[in-house]
Amino acid sequence: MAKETGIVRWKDLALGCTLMEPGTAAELKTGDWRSMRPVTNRELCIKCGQCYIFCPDMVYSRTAEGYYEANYYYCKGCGICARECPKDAIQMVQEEK
Amino acid sequence: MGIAAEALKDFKGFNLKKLPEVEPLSSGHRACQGCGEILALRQVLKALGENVIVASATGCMEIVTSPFPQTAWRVPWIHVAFENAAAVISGVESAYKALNRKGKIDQPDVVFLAYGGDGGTADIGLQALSGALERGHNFIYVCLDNEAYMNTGIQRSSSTPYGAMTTTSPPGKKSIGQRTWKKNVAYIAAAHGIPYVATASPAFALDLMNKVKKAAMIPGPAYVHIFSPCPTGWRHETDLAVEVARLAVLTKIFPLYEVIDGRWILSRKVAKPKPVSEYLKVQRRFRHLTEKDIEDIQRRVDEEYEDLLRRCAMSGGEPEKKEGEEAQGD
Amino acid sequence: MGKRVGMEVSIAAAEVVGLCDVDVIAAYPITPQTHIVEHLSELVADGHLDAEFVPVESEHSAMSTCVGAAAAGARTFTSTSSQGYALMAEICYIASSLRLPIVMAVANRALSAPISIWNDHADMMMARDTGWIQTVAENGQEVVDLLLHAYRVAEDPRVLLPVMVNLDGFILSHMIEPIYMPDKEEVQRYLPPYKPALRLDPRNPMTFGPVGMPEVYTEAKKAQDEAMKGALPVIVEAWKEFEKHFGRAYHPVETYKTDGAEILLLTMGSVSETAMTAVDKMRAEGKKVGLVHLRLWRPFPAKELVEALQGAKAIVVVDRAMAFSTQSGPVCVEVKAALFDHGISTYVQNFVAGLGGRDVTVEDFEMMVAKTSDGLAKGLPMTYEIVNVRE
Amino acid sequence: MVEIRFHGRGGQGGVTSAELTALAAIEQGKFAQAFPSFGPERRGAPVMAFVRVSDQQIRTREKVYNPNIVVVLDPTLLQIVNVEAGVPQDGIVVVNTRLSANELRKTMGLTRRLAVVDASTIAVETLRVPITNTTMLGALIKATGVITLDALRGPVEKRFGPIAEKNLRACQRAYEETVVEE
Repeated sequence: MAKETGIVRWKDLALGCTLMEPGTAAELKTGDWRSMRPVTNRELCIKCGQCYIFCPDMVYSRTAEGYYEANYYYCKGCGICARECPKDAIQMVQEEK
Repeated sequence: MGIAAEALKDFKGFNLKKLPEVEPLSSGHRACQGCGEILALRQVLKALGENVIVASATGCMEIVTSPFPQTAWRVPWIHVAFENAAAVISGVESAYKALNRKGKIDQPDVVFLAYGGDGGTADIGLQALSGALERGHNFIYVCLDNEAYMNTGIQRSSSTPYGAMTTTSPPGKKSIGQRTWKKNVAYIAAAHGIPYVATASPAFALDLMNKVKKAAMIPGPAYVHIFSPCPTGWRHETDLAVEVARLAVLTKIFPLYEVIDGRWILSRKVAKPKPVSEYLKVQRRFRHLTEKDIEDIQRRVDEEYEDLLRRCAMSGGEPEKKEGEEAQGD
Repeated sequence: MGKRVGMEVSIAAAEVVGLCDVDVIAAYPITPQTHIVEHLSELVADGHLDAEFVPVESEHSAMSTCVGAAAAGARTFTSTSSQGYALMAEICYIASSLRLPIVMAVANRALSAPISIWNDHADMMMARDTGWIQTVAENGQEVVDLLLHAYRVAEDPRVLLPVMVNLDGFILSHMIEPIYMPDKEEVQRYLPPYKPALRLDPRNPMTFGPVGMPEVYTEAKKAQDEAMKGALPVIVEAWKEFEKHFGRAYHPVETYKTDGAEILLLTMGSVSETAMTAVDKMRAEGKKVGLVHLRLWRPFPAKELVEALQGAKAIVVVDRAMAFSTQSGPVCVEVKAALFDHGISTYVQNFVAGLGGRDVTVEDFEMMVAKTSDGLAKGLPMTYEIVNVRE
Repeated sequence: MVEIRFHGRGGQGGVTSAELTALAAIEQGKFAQAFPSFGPERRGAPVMAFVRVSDQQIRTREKVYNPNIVVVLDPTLLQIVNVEAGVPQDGIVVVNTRLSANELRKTMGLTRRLAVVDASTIAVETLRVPITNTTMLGALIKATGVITLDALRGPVEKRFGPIAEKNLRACQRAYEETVVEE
């Protein structure tokens, strides 16, 4: 099966077009949608996790030191994390093209 | 003690510092930048974990999570049609009940979740929802209310608020925009006498997650109505979904409460409410409203809030928290 | 051992569904289907059948509930008629597309307006292109047999499609007649336990019903079409097995006194029995008339039908529903297409009869045959007309 | 093949009479059909129910147009329904009536052969209710022999449970008291 495109032969379809493998959307790079990127200043970060719980794209994960790190493969650049950060530790900066 | 209260005896809420890491919904989904609806759905699923089966109504959340050949779902999920998520989950739940009882499977603890947008819940799916609530299936129904048919291009629904501009409630010389007041589906759900009804907002994430967890613990039907900002349809900036959701609560436009065994309980009393104009002005769907229109909306919001307070007072439900006590994220 | 009993056909239908050990029944009442689901609810209430009886608030939800239950791995059943079918039709397309082996009995009834609770085949014709297998019963025994057969076919791993068993409303559903009811052991010997191919299970999460972009929708429909075509030999095989177990034979296309027949009647459903009586009478009068009757409506057994029809000088196709076409009723369209595909240009007369509970009598069949015989002799154009309509 | 038409009023059990007749015939190893006049049932309204009995498999789904036997459960129906409609000259009409066959023939202008029984009185005395459906089956059996009293026992027991015996007694008594014209 051509994973990205969905161009398949009818014989290769699972019964009823069911998708047998969970969470395969993780292959999709939604970071392409972004024109602004969030950048965290760890000096200001209080590790409160607001960026984590308010992210619609599950971009942030907790590091060993307790900071939250953005995965730019998925980040669409909506800016909610920056807006919600109580310490203004996250800035939205222009993507370099 | 009612069945809900009984089931919640040992309830323990989530802690922001130690949230479950599980993400039943994967990154890579196709929701718009800054989508408040998928944020709400993510929080719902985090609260429920992975031993869940999900039935989806047609709508944004269905389209953005399942275009063949990828799926954002890490839990079993089924989409059938627009108006029938509650009926589909009735079938799934009944099947598990029968198969467990007959010894054909041994999976007694699966949680059953159906969700739909406001169109799939308040309009076309209301009958199926009412049927499933009335029949008493053990399931959670979540309405992700973004106040219009966003998936088809922002048409009005019965959940669209008064005055809002949509593509089928355009303001004009002879129209204010949406001419009707928002249908209150949580009240309708509560009128079924089901053990648990709640409203929730993704801006108050812990409150939302706790309510969904309670809904899962309670045997029988539970209904959770979640306010889900849509930057695309509401015409606000993409970073504002959480802020708009918060403002809706703090202006009393979308009060947070629970109905547990018929007892109405405010989740937080909005002691010093912000004026509705603060909520309206950040959304261009309300841009055309006059001062007079905004006054009308303020009056209606105040009346509805009073009505809610009366319901709480009459059933002896006390607010759990007062405004100002809450931490960010809660 | 099963036994011969006198029983209302609806009750017998419910009994055999109970013997099939269904897990979930979802149903909404509509005349003339009601006795089937009433009796199922009794079987559950009395503890004779261990199943969830879900008394849904509409037929739309009945089918939706069956879809959810079947996707969760349950053996399911529902039943409806007419307007109820129309309401659930949306979900019927999805049930077959998701390849869920739901079984449904349809007590065939006319569609509104004007509202009619009486029998014709409008609901069944509406279901024509939904991707369901459709079998057609002519008497109570066949209702029982076809329901049992339906589960075996639907759940066959080579098929996995929903099956609709059609029985004429009132004429069969409310009839008391002798029926051989199998017992539980006999049913179990014929019908293996249901092992779902795919199911909604948190231990093995799958996504059912994803969005089909233009890149895949055509392939999805092709796969479904192939499944339907592939179902035909399995349907026949399951009937052969049925004959071995129960001694009653079924075929996609059946014939009665067709040897040497010059004019063939073509019918579907309970009127086929009246047609047999008419054929007996006409044969006794020396007329070379026979009967071909369809047992299987979908997948359409074109090849078998042509084999049964070829050699006749004229064919009298009896439709029990309107197509509001200018040339043929729905069955006749198929018949003409099948003949054309096989290079056969037999004289075909099409009569619509028995709409909304209007009786179809032996005399009616005699009239149709006489008219056809006359038209053939005089070289009149082939006609399409409604029988006994008052001008 | 014998065809029977029952006339009653909705709620009087005419459909049950038809069903029990068919069930008894099937019990005897015969072939039978029983069916109501299809449609919504309304209490009090005149209703009909039909039975076919045959030694061979019955292969017709037509309505019954020419019944050989007609059973009238309620004498008041004679004034509003032509119970002889479609009945061939050699047919028989079995009527619940206090009148004799002759009186009935005169007052109602009936022309077919008659069998009469005061089923209402028998029903009230035996069952304590004026429901004549099982009672009239005794009359049917006496007048036509289309089924046997023995064959009726099983279906009646299944249908009526604890009150089956009373119904069978009413049936037996009607069988004895029915007067059949030669």
